[in-house]
Amino acid sequence: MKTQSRLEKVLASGALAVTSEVGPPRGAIPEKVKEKASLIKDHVDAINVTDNQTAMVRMSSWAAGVIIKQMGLDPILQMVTRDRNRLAMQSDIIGAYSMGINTMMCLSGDHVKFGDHPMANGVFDLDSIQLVQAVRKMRDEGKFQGGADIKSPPKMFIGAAANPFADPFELRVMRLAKKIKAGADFIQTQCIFNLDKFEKYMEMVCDRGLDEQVHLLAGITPMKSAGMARYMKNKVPGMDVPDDVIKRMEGVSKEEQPEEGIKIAIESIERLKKVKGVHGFHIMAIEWEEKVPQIVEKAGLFPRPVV
Amino acid sequence: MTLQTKLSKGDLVVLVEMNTPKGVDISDLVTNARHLKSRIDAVVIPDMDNGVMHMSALAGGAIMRQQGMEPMIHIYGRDRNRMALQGDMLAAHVLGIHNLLVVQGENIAHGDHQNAKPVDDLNELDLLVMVHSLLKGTDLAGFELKGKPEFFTGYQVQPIQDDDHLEEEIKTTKAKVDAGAQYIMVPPVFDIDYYIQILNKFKSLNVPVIATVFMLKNVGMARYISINDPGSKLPESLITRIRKAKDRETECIRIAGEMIKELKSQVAGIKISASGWEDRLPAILDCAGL
Amino acid sequence: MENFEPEIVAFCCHYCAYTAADMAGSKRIAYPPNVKIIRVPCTGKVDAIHIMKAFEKGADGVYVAGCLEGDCHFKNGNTRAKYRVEQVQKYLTDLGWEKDRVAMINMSAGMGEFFASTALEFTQNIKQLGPSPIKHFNTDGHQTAVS
Amino acid sequence: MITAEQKPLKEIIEYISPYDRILLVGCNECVTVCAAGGRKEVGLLASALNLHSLKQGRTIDIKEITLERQCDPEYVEELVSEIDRADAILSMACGCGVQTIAERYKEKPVFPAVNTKFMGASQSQGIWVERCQGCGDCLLGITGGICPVARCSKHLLNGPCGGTSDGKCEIAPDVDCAWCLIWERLKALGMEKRYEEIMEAKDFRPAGGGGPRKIIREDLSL
Amino acid sequence: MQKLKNIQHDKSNDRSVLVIGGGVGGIRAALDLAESRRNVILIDKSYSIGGLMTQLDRTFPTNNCDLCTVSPHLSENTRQIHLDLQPMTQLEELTGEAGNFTATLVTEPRYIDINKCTACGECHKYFPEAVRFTPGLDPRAPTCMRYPQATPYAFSIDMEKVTDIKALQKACKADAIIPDDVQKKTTVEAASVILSVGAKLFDPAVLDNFGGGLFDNVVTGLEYERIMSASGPFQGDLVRVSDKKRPKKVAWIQCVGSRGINKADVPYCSGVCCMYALKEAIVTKERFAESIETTIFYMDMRTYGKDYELYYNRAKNDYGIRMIRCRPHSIVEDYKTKDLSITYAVEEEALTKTEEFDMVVLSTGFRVGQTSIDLMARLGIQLNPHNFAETDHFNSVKTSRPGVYVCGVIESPKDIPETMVQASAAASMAATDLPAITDIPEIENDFMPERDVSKEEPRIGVFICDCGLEIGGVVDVDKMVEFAETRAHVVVSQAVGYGCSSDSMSMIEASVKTNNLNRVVIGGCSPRTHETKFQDLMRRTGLNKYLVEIVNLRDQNTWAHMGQPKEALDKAYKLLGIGINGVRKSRSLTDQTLPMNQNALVVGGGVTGMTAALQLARQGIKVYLVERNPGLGGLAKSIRKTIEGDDVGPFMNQLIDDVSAHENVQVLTRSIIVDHSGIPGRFKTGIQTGPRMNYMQLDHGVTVLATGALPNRPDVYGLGTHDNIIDQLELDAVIEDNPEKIKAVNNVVMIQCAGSREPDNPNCSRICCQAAMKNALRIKAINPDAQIFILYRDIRTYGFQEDYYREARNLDVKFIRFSADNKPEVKIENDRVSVFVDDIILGRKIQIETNCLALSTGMIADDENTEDLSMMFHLPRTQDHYFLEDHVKLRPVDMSVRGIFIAGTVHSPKTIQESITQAHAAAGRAQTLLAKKEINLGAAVAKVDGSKCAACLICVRACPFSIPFINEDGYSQIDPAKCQGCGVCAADCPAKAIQLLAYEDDQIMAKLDGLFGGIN
Repeated sequence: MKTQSRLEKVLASGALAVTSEVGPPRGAIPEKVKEKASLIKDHVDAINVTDNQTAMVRMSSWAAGVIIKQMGLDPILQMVTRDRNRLAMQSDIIGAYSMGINTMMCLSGDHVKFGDHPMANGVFDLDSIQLVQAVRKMRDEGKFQGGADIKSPPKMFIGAAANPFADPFELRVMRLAKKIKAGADFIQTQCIFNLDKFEKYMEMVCDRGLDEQVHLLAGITPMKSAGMARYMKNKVPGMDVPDDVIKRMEGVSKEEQPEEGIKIAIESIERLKKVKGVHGFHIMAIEWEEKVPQIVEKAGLFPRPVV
Repeated sequence: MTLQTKLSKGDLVVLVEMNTPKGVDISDLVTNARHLKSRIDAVVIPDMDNGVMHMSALAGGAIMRQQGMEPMIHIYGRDRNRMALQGDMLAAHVLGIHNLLVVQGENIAHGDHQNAKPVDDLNELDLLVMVHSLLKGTDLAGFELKGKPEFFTGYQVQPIQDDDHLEEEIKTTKAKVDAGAQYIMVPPVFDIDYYIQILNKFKSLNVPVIATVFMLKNVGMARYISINDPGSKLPESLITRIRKAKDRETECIRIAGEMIKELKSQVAGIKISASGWEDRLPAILDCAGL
Repeated sequence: MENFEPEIVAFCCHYCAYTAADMAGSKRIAYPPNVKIIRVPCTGKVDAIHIMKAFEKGADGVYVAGCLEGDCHFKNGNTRAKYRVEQVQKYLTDLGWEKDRVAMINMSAGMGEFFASTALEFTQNIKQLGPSPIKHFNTDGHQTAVS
Repeated sequence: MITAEQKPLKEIIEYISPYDRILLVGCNECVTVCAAGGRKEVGLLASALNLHSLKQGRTIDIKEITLERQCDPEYVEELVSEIDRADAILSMACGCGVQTIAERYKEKPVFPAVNTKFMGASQSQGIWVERCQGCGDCLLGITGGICPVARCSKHLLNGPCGGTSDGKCEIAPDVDCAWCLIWERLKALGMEKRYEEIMEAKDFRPAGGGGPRKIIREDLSL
Repeated sequence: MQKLKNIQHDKSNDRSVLVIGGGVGGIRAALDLAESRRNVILIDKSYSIGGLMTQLDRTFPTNNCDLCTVSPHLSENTRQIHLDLQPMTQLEELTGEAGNFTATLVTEPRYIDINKCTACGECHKYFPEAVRFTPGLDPRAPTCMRYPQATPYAFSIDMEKVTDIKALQKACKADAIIPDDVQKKTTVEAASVILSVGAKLFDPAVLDNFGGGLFDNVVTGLEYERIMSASGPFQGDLVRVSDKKRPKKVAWIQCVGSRGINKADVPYCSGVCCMYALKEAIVTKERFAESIETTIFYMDMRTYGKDYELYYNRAKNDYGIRMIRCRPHSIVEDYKTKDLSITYAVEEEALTKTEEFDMVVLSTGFRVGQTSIDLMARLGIQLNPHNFAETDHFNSVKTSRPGVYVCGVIESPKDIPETMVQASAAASMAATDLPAITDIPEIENDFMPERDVSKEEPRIGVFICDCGLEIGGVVDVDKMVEFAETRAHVVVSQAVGYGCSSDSMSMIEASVKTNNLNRVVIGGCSPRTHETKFQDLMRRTGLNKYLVEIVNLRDQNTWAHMGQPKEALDKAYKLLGIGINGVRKSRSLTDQTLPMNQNALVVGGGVTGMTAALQLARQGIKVYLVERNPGLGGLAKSIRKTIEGDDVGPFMNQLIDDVSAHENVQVLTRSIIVDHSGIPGRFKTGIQTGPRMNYMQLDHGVTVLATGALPNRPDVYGLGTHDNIIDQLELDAVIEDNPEKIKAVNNVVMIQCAGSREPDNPNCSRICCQAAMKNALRIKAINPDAQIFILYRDIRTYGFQEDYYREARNLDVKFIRFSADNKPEVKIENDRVSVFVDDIILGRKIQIETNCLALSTGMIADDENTEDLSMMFHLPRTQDHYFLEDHVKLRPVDMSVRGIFIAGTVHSPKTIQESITQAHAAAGRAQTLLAKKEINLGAAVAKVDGSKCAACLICVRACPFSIPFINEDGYSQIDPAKCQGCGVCAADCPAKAIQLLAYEDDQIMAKLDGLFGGIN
């Protein structure tokens, strides 16, 4: 075991891991964090706490993470390289670790253009791979980026993201390899709707033997409506929603669409369970956290193992 | 990657047709080719196309090779006997020209040297036999060659006049495939749906099918084709479309581009013929998203 | 304001608009004498500065008249002129002037009537807009450019 | 070249409104080439400013002059004969030119008439695109001749983010994803392996992180 | 003062063409030949050339005063090398044969040395009697010019009427009087002869019913022209002869002396009177007063020319000119008021009416005078029954004597454009008797060396024309002169009358020299028409031709603002200000030249295209003949017979054989034009040719467009729905191929104007009336019992076609008129075709059952094709899609783009013979260009100042012709020989490093300053 991370333990046990996420509120409302986290507390192994998601200002992820930690749950600290330079990021990491947070995700983050501060300067002092590398260096070598030793290095279980669907497709596996090489212990993927393509991707992942080197959690998002499906297809960069999925959503009445979306999510999990290299699921129920337990249960992932 | 390997892998190939000059000034040929270098797979060099005397395709192919591009040259039996043809084929190999397209030479009466004497020593089938023989290292007289040439040889289908003719043409083409044609090139049809039907029929011959997109240039030319070549099914709506366009030339480029877009998923390759307007080929490729 | 007679400069291309103006004359089609033509080989020659300077020197309105679109003797001089006119319109807007004091007009050599009717229309438009903002009325009713 | 774009007229007018005699200085280098501050633009701006002041019922005296290069003191020296007859200087050069003038003529206010934009290349007539951010440590040799620092919206050094679709950047459909371009280029060059190497965190000192940069060529300096 | 230059005949090309008659036709023919570097002797029996046209006031359809448009043609310096003008000269005898004639010429004494005469007019002050100036109206001086721009510009004396020679000699300050001047006889060698003596106008004095010659206020059409003319007896004021008062009611009576009703009449139609009556009526309203009532009494309105129907419609609808279809019986004059009353029958109401008019104009037509008949006898050429020159039915300029050609009205009645066409055709034919054009070497112009004025202070001369009343009648020329005087650097400012007349030109020339001027401003008409002329003047004075500025005071000022003289004067000041300021900044410039490509491209392989191609080929010119169909022949191939009875087939076959066999003609059938570029003299045209559309580029110097029109197939009167309903073309074939069928018909009905003179095809198709006559007469010949009904709106058998109309009437062909709003109806019942028509004369509807209904469908423009070509060649078209020539009167086969000519039915509908004539004309005009070895590109080219250039590439990218490049010195370079002079680069250059010469920025700024009263 590299860390004390519960997620690491679940994964090491060979069980399929389940994670989900909580978006911190846009205000000093700790209750909101607690409320969201308690909705899913029994059904997941760890909870991602997003970092100024969609480039909108929110409560800082490590603060929200601490609240969740204080609830006795296991937060995954997300950190984007957009908002902080390497000094700030390293200081936040040791700060979070000091508060008991031992699992994190390294991301580059959505571009400021999309958020509520388009006039802000994106920092991007490091990119996501360099951040993975930096966290690993802190943990394994006990060194800061500047080369100085860390007294009591943070032992973080390091996650990174992968989008199997963005262009160029052939680069996707190589990029995953790069993240693993940089030190990623687990990977959470972008929401998967095009299962065929994802399976092809996983084949390539396995061909390179990467499934042996990393734990990959497949991203699952239940869709509330056909409108949302279309939106994801057309407006969200790097998202691949096949037409038959949209057709399927459109094929049922408006009232039945949420149910259909959940059905699709469950079917996806069922199918992906069989895919080699998939070690768990990351369920992103955007503003729909209350449905996570239902999905987890119906997909046969409940109860969660105790480690 | 050579044309042959690309076709065998199932990748779409894009070819353009470029005529050699009537004269020795090759600057336009070279310039036009350079502008297309990275965007196409091969340049088709007709040999005295339509019976009009030009610099020989062999030289055109060699020039393309010098420019680092892959040439494909026309061969036919109208102007040369089996001696000249075999000699030229050996030369072609040595000059780096490995793609051949067997075509039917246009009637001399339609060309610019109407008093010339047609040779017609070999017909299209004979030509394929001849190529086959050379590939095996033997000439048509049965003598062994010192060193075997390598060719990738195709057959140019005749313009389709009507459905009956189509059936007949498929038969003759099949004979060519049996004789060794490794791909076939189908002449242009302007009604896309109808063209796709035709192309599909040729696909049954199990060799790569290359479609031809012929660039219209103005209403007069479209009208001429619609009247004189009913088999090319040029719809009246296309003429109206050009007439109504604010910039007719751009519209013609767009039409060619759109045809390519529609065809590219249906065939193994596309040959674009701009017939003298080779400087517009990059624009056509842009419109076609190639 | 009623007796305000605007001074209008028309940059006309030799091949179309200038010929159309001659044609209007030879057909004796009247149009306002306010329009004064400066001949250019092609409207593509008309620089934004020429238009700006015309205003600076006292023009109340300026238009550039070239061949019909797609019919330029020099391929696309008239479309370039159109963009330059738009550039000046932007300048004028930024300066708080009416952008309609400058216009691009297209006509063929044979359109004498059109030349006259546009000259009339443009003159009327400028009359509506009143004198150029740089002109000030003196007490005797004459306008002078302050320069 | 350094690219620039004329400032909104309103802003320029505000700058110069207190003055009657303006020296309007263009530059015959980059800003001419990017059509922001050459002789022609100088003429147009002068004309626009004249129109504005005439509308106000006053006249201003604008002297137009275009220097060979505004970022060289020797050329800037050419303004000496004009400087006394001006209340203010309006420069249409890039920030370097404006500062060179300001440094030389300390007694006169100098105002920029253009916004200096970026180091760019001309893509086609009338379109200029950013190509270099002067990071001081050129990576082009390993990125197939395409700069991720200047052309990736997130300056990513290790590959495209997850927002790429159809080879375009997530920020706008008309922006090419730099990493897609790099990848295509590396493939074409047979240098795919390059991509797999992790590019270490960049040292930002040569990029200006260490304060205003300077190049000293001792062999040339006097 | 203008001198008649002594001709230095080029030795290797010493055979000339003798042109007899100096009217517009003769002048056009002579100039075409001279421009093609052929030597020409132009003789005219009058003392100055110009003929009838110079007496006209304005000509339709532009209603221009055409004096000024003709006059630039008369005195272009460069042409004088080849043109020998001999006024007061007649042909006495012509011996020899084509290629080798000897002509004996007799020149009458002028009694004035034209090299000395300054045309000051002193002599006529002292001897104002005797010589008539204007026919019938204006007795004037013995030494008198017929119009202000007379050529040669000198007086002449009728010595018989001079009483005191000494006094006359004394009066002449120039010492130009030669009292003992005698008749001279000379012989000249000529390869061919062109006869262009025109015809006389009918003198209505012989008609007692119209009081011609007796009543003051009854005038002929020509007299009416003179009355309205600025150079006429009343200085351009329209007044009655009797009391000099403005008439309120004017009537025109058509066909006076023509179309054979009265005993003195000729049987043919004079062809032009309908149009000139319409024109006079319109001009009356336009120029004098809207309120003048104008009425035209006519039999058939024969507006059969190009766009003439539209002019007719305008006259009726826009000007409210009253049209009465009736031939008035007589005119009666009130002896006191001199008012006139006309009695006429109203057709529809079957009653007579009498109406009062202030003035009556008799539209008199042409007839051949005895002197012309004698001359033709001396020339040994045959006459037709009407005493006009008999010509070949397939070549209207070829007479019975080889080598002698005719043009203009002496061949048949015709208007100015047709005369111009025939003149060019005759010139082209005459040239075939000379060595091929390609064999003639070029002679250099030798102007004096140019003076360098770059270091001089500007010294500007301003010369302002009054142009008769055209300028001076609206604005005060003296005031303009005063205004110009006050401008800086203006040394001379003066009025010059007709600035383009030779005396004014000489005066300006002299002024430039005496005042040491270095810049000139001419205030006059449009630089488009007159710039070259004044540029030549500059060159003669030793100044660069770009140091003159033409201020357009007429076309763009007085013509447009005639109703606002005050404002027009103010505008004139400003325009002069622009001109003076502009010229001050003018610089000496050098023209760029390129070698001429001497190939021709002929588009269209019909009768017209083939004729043009062959004509050019025979002059040694390489011709590409491009035809879109598989074979040559065009529409004419489907016509069997002409109205004269000639077989078209054999003629066409011969033509096709000749064209195909000619070594200089490259026939390209199945060929479509797809692109076109270049400049006149160096065109490049791309074609797709052959069954497989092979692309080819042709290099050529000129283009002749002869793509023809289409036979109209309108969906009217059941055409195409029944076998017995056919068009005239089909009928023509039936008559020829199946006479049995014709023998079986009983009732034949022809409906005229089927699909013509309709809103969607507004013009007259011109050919249908004669086609109907032709076919009717042929049916009658086969089947004399056949009843033939021709349903018509107006019968338009112009010229000698009237003979066939008369013959048809004599053979009892029934003519039934209908109006546009009450057309015949065709009904098919039980497979039988019936036509219902309102007979206006009978006043009831009649039914005709027919087994042959022939529709006269005429022609329609090939819209799709002319549209395509107009886009590629940048050519204008008419509303009904025919090509629009450069000048509808004077340049009928030239297009606005130099080097492009049109001929045949692509111009407008016409017969085979007319198409052939136009083909010859186009070939002739093309030769004027091809004869030059060099193309002048002018001086307006872009020039780069390398020291300012930032090498930004903007010009390289902006140039529409890709001419600029960055040279090895690192700045943009523009090849002046390739630059087209549009100025796009100059306007786009961000460093202001490029200037377009002749349109430099400082010149444009100076012009703006001039407009706004500033000095620069």
